[in-house]
Amino acid sequence: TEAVAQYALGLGDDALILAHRLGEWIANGPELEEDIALGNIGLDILGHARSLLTYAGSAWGKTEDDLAYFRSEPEFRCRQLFEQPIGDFGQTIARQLIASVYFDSLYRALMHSSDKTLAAIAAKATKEVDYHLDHSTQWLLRLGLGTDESAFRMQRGLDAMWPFVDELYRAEPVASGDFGAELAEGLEGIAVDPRALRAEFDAVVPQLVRDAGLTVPQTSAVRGGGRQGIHSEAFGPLLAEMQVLARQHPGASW
Amino acid sequence: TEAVAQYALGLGDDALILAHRLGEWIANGPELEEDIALGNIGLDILGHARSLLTYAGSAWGKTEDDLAYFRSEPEFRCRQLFEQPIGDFGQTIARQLIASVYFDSLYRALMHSSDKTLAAIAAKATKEVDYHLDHSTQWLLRLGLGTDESAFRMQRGLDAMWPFVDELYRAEPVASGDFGAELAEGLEGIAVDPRALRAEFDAVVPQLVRDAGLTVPQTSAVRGGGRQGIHSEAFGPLLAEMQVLARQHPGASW
Amino acid sequence: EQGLARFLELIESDARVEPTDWMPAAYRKTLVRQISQHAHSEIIGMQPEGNWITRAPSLKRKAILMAKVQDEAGHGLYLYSAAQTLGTDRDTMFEQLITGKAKYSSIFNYLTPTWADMGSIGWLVDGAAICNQVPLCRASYGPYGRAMVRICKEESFHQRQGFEILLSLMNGTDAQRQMAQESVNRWYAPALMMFGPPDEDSPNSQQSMAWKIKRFSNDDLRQRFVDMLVPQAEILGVTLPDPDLKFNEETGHYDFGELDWSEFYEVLKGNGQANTVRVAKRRAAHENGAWVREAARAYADKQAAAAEAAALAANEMVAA
Amino acid sequence: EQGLARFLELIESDARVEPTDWMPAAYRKTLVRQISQHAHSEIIGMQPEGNWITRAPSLKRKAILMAKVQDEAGHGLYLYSAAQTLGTDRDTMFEQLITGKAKYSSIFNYLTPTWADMGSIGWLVDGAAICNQVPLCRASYGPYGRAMVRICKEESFHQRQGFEILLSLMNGTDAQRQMAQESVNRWYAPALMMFGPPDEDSPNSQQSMAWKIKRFSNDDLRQRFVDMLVPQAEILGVTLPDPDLKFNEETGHYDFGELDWSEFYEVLKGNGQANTVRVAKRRAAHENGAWVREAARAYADKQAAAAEAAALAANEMVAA
Repeated sequence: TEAVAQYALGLGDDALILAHRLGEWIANGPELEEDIALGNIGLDILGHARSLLTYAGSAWGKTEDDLAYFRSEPEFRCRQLFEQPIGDFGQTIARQLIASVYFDSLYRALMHSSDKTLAAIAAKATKEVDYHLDHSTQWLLRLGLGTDESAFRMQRGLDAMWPFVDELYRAEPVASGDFGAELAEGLEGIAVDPRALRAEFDAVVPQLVRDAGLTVPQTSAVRGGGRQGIHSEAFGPLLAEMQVLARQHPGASW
Repeated sequence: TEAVAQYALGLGDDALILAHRLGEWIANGPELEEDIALGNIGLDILGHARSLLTYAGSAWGKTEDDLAYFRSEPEFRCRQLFEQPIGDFGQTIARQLIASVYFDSLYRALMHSSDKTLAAIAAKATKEVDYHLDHSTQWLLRLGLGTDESAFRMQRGLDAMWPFVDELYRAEPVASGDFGAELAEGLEGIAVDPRALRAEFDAVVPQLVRDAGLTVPQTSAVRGGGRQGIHSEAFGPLLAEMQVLARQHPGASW
Repeated sequence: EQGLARFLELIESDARVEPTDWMPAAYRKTLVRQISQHAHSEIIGMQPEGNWITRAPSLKRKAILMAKVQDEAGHGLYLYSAAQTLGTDRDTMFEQLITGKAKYSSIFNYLTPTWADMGSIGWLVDGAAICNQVPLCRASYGPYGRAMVRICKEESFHQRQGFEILLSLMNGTDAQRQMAQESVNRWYAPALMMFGPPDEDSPNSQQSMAWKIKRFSNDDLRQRFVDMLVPQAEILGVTLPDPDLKFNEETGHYDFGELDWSEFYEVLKGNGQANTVRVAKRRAAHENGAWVREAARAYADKQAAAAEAAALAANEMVAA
Repeated sequence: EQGLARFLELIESDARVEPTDWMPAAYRKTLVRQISQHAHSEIIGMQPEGNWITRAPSLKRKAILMAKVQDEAGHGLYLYSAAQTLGTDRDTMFEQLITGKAKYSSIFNYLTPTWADMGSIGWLVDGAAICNQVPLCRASYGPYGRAMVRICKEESFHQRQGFEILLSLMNGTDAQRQMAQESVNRWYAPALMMFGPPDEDSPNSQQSMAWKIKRFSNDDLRQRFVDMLVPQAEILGVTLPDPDLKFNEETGHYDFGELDWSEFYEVLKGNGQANTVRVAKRRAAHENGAWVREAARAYADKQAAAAEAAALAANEMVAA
């Protein structure tokens, strides 16, 4: 149905854009092991994106590539956390930590979706996200408890990403585009209401941050609106680069 | 003539791409005064680009915007120095120093071109480049003689940009696309042979670098080939971003 | 007491208060707050437009946009200078900005997702700024009034450029017209809110008006702005997104609908589209540039020390 | 002397030399040089392909490309491990790479201006690498040979992917076909030069062959590669840019034209398209990541100290 497709599109865009950002680390990592680790995480998440976009597109007769390469900025549905620049390694780890906690609870809940396809995608993703969460937790501790500089940078990374947390846990404005609405009709039992996942974030992440000797940021949240097509300023240039070749050759196969 | 237009196109592309890079500093400078200074330098150089591209385009019935926004990567003629990422402030100053010395001698010579338009563009540019050269020289000294960190970064900037110096002073492969060829027929008395300007660079820059307490880099030169449409890896993404909006609206006026 | 009498006399006679004149502490404090907020707004205001410099769709527009953002940095500098004459130094004010302690105009906490926003910012935001600022050219504090004269000249230039951007779009393709209208829809109400809350909710305004820092009330300025806007919108061919907007024959002004002040206060509280991001970006630029400023200071110190040593040596030679 | 006899016997009998075996200093040195150069090539080789990850034109291709570049980092790690068994540690080798002291394959000093280069690198560069590397799976030094087995398996996968990229382009639009042909034109000769200079100009090869590190001569491998390439080019429909290329009925091999070795030596000397840039980029990544590595070390030290303290405390409790 349209509502399911819209729901899958939003989740797919989140994964697509995060995977793109992780791809920017390749050949730039602080050590070879991290080139590999960040690449692997990016690949996993790109895999989630492809499954979700393929599923969303099936409702409209569109391929994953139609959706990834031939939509314009306001047609994208990713939440703004995923669009933020990679920054330094501390900033990347901060985002990855937030994202992994979110994906972890999301996919674990979505495994029980009455939609078989979504449940299967989530079941596969869950196992991978487990490793991602472990990776960013380890680095949070290493950086937070490592040196003065690393603690400073890890804190700065958290401060930069924290304002985007709230948006992750707002209601999905499915199809209707209605911000903060209840889960749209037709999605009961299918979609996960992100609001129900917030408690887990609050139970886990602030404690982790304190364990790493850091401070839970007190900054206010950005308004967000990624699911309505409202994107942050880093997104336009990202899209220009991501789509440039595909758009130079409309209709081509690769 | 075609040869003059090709010559102007090459010079115009150099200026266009450098101005674009300088534009990336806006709202990112180390202090407000530098936001203003780098912006002013960028604006001057964008002005040179516009004059040169407009002149080049007049031979082909094209506007400056046709040339800036609707050519593909191999059709651009900029030398690779100008494409390099802005890096940190040290890297930007290193490029700006090299570029200003080059532009300074180029435009002073081009003032005597028998082509009235080129001579007029050069005469105006010369005065502006004077200030640019002063700006980067001052910063070279400040950074080279300032702190250990600034000397390290300034040296790293010079090391990063030095491999691109050689290409600036190679013969202009006008029209024929012949690399290292003599000035093409029809350009005697019109164009400046960059090879004749190299001695000035060698007389000025290494001494400045030593005065700043730094080491003249010994790295080998990149092969270059910007004038033949061979560009470095940073150029593709730059172009994607620069052209994205214009290409989404072909034929539109702004 | 002599100082106060002299101060009141200056205010009374519409003369300028100068840095060396005595002034009430509250007057000084109000001015520092207002001028530094204005300076911060110029600095933060560079970002929403800076966002489009690398993607400007024509070289002419790119040059104009770069020049405009430059101008804003320049305005920031004049205003910091004006504030410094009141005894608060620039580093202190800048520190307040990048630590999120100081306010700046909420309008810059909106995002600029489309090129048309470069037009709307010029036409609506700079337009509102001018309505606000023209009276400030006569502000009772001399350095502030004089800075505003220079700034207003450039702002009106910027407003015209913004108008031109929208005009080109409205004369362009369907997609361009849509882009322009959609952008005006987003910026219209926030621009009207730039004049601040309705007069009855703006307690500080009275005192500022008495001191002749402020010359007109928020609602008066807002009305003036709307009256200016409507005929310009007609020329552009854009619709202003307010169904209640209509000419009132009796008052000779345009009536307009209620604004959503809860939105205004949300953004003010920090919950706008970009509040945290704007400050973080300027802070990052400042932090990343720390080594450059340190180098400049170290170099200047070394130069001064060398000059002193040379002077000493010269003296000794004379003495010898 | 006993060691030498045993070493020669191992070589003679096509058995593996293992890290604990005695080996001649020159054998060790040759191996360290060759293995570390190979490792460096994998690391630097990530860049020309990494250049297209953010612009890959389909999600499938993007995933494949990311995975491939990952594999290269992995190969670098195995190879550094193999070299470490010879007593040279990874930090030393990496330091040689980022200071420009160590060599890596010159092929990675060419630029990748078009997407088709992702195809050419896979088909031609990885193809040549496989021809070079398959015999190395039988290299006399055990850890090297075993690393190569794993690497070759992945490389042949990469070659097939490169072939597929070119095939899609050649089956595509005119613009895509042109892109593919132009790219093959650029990469063909450099790929042939990957086997090193002609045998008569390659004095070190003899010793390496005697030690069974190398198994075939440069020219033999190059011939084998060309023979493999021609039928694949026919399937693709691309023209190999060599007018002298033709089948020789007598030898059963393809004859091919003289290569421009002055080009090879220019790139080797450092004057290629990207020599300085490749090294600088890796160095920058390493320098920018220094704080991360330091943090990881500091954290590990603290953890170890804490564990030790806990163990001590436990002992004391037992003792008490």
